[in-house]
Amino acid sequence: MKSLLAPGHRGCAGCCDAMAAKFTLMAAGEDCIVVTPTGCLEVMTTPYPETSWDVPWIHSLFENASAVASGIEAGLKALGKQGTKVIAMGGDGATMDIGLQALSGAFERGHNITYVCIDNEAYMNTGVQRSGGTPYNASTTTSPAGKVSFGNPRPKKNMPAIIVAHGSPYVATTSLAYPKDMIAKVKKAIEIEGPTYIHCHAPCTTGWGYDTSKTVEVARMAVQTGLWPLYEVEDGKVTKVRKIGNNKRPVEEYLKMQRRFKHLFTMEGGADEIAKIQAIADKNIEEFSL
Amino acid sequence: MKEIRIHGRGGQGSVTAAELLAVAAFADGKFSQAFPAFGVERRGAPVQAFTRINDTPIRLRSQIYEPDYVIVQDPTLLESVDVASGLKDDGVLIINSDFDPEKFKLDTKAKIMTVNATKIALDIIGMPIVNTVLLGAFAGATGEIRPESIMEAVRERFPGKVGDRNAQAIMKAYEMMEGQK
Amino acid sequence: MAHEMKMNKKNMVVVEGSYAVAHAVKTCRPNVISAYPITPQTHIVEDLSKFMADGEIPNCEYINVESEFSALSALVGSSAVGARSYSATTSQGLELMHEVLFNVAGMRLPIVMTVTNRAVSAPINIWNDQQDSISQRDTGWIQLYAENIQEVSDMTAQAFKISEDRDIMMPSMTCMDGFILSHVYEPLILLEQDITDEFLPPFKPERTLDPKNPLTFGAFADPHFYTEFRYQQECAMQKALKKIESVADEFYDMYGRYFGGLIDEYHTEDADIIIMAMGSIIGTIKDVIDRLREKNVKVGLLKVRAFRPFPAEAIMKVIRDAKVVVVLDKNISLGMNAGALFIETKSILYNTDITVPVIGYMIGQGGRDIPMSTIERIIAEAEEVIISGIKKESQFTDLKEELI
Amino acid sequence: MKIVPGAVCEAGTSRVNKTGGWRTFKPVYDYDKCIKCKLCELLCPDSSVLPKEDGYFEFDYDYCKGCGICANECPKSAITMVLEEK
Repeated sequence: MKSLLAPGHRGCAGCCDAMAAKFTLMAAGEDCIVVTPTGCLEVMTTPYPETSWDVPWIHSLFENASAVASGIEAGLKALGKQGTKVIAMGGDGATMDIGLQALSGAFERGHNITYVCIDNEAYMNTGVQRSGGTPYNASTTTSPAGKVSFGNPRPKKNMPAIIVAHGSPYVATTSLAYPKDMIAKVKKAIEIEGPTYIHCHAPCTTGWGYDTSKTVEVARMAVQTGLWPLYEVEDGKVTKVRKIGNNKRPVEEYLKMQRRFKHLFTMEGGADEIAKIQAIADKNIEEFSL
Repeated sequence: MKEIRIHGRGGQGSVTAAELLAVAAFADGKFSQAFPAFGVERRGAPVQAFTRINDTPIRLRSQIYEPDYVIVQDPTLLESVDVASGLKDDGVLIINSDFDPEKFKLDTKAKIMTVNATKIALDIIGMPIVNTVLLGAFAGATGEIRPESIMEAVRERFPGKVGDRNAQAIMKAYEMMEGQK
Repeated sequence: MAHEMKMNKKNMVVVEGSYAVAHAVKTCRPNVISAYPITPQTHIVEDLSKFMADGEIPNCEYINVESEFSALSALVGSSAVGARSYSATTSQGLELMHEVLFNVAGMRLPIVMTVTNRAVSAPINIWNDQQDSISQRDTGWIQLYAENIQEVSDMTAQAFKISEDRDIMMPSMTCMDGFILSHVYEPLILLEQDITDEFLPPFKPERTLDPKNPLTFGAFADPHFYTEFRYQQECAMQKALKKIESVADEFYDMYGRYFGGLIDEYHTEDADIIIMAMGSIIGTIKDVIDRLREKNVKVGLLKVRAFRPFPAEAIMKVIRDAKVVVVLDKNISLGMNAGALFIETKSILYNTDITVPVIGYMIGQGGRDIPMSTIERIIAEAEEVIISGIKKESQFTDLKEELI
Repeated sequence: MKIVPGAVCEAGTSRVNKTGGWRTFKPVYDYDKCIKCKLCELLCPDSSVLPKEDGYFEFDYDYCKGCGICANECPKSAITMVLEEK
């Protein structure tokens, strides 16, 4: 499988967006059109007159990628052009926050598109501000830990469940730590007729605060703690789960790898907060029988 | 130019009546224009619609302030609406009512005429739809338009039996008003 | 400019303005229509939906979106793959599209959109004025304003032709006054399919999103490039000035109908007083002029058909020898106490040898009716200006002082 | 060059931008340890691990930013990061 994301892009060393985009394109192949909303991925890959995309690609605005994808799909259909896959790829902010309405509309209308959310759990392009994807107690620049705050006071929005509720035929979670799993799921999503959704957990070296070499390691730890369950939902039913089994790790190990959770290990009451995060992981493990 | 104002209640088809009048007038070889005084009124609220008829193309876009003719689809409107407002002295005001015109004391020098359009509609159409019936009455009372053109416009809009019955009712109202002239 | 209309009454039908537009859109053979319902645009999209339901628009997809924002966004995608794309909106819907309007123009996508002009909230108001489209004047859309339903119907085909010209590639708004034109029934000749097929060839853009030639659309331009992209847009707008004229002429040659190019004139040759306005008020003004000409008042009308690009030269040529120019605006630039057409007209005259006094009236806000008497009063005030100069440069019309 | 209206550009043109200069550490292979599992090639965010004809890999130092993911993830520790001599 050829990488259709050219080198020379301006992503940070160890960039999650580049990895997620590369995996997606590996699954999609050349006969696709990609839409990307505003975000790191768009900025780092397309500083005029250069582009890292070896497939047709369009950027429009922050909140409308799903609508643009809808129009591309409709346009291709009207012009009788068959076979070309339409893929939208957006960050957590563009997907879960500002772009949610357009996404909901596109999924409700049933366009034959695949949406890939590259979830690095904050607005990284603008400097690590809190988004609806930011997890409980993560410190960001707009939800900083402080004397009276443990950081973001709310858990992550359950985006895959929202898409499942739209009646999508295929929803899957993926992780950068499991590229072959991700490529297989994207491929499956693209092949299935109708609006399909991939939610990729994508650690960001800059925003989360870990060494550039650890992107995959951190991603793997999220899965092994149960904080990021990997599963597939087909026609509303969970059909496949990646078991953790004996590899199960306490959330503490995941949290201590990252600067954004550092305060939990230094602040009074931090242990209680870590226990709450452990409870989130345990609930996932129970819910998906991980 | 002749200007017509139609008073009705939301849901009574005042706007449709104005449109059909414009279609019929055009079929008669005139130029025409129909438009609603569109508001946020819902069913039952007083509404107005307008039609202009002219020998040359109509360019004027203002509302109608001094109508030549007024059609009132529902006599209860008289309690809340000044239906005779601006009506020209030599104009005609047609009210859907089974009372005689003399019963209506309105502040106008125009001729008042009545027609029991509701009864005609019930008898012939089988439903109290008076908008098309009153167009027949208008044709009979004013001679501004041929009843055949109205019937044709109505048949075009409501094909089949509904249109036929409407046309019959239009003719009936036309004849009744012709007799009163 | 002298075009004698060859309109055959036999070919006319009495239909609603919205139907005329929907029919014109259908006749232009669009590939993607995407719209969100909003008063008073609804009849257009309902009629188009009916055409779709009856299979009357071949090779076309209609996207029932969840907002105006997505309506125009979807067309970004469809236009970029080479599909002829159309939308319609008004007022709040147009304002919601604001960000996408810039985007469409910047990406040089020749989308055509009908705007059924309506006032903007607050206070909420569904009736006609032109604040909505005027507020979008800097977004890079060509803006054409129609006088009657024949014109807006014909303008639809013209707009596609202007926008899709490879030298231009800028989107167009065809503006029609809400209710006054969108809901009026009057006779017109519906856009003819056979002539339109010849007048408006299929949309074949130079560049599309195509896996066979994988281009990147809408890259981000840093300060090193951004200025040049903006400059290119302005150049395209300037080219559109000529194109709007030539397309109107070509349309006249093929269809026999003409409502002006960038502008149109009515009794301006010898006029001391020239009224400038846009949209449906034009017809009322013409009737007033006929009345006053009988009384030997030398008054004429300059109809502004294209507001963007702004037809500076065409306007200057017409008003050069007038004694006073009166500009009527169905909008206001708050804080300037003036309407946009007035402001633009004044601005093009500075640094020239034209010294005609210009006065402005903000008129018809939020659907306030404009009777002939109002126009007559304004003309009487203009006559005063000729005699004793400008007393009030720009003002609201028919203000109800008792309410303030 | 002339700009293209709409900020349209030709595919893959970012290859002109050599990002190799970003490196502090550079990856170095120990071919004896490599089992040709391809994980390094797959994971590289900069598509800078290139397959060779013999099934092994080489680094494209023109673009490699030296993130170290390949070294960190190599199951056989066949890749080490060494300080770039500048």
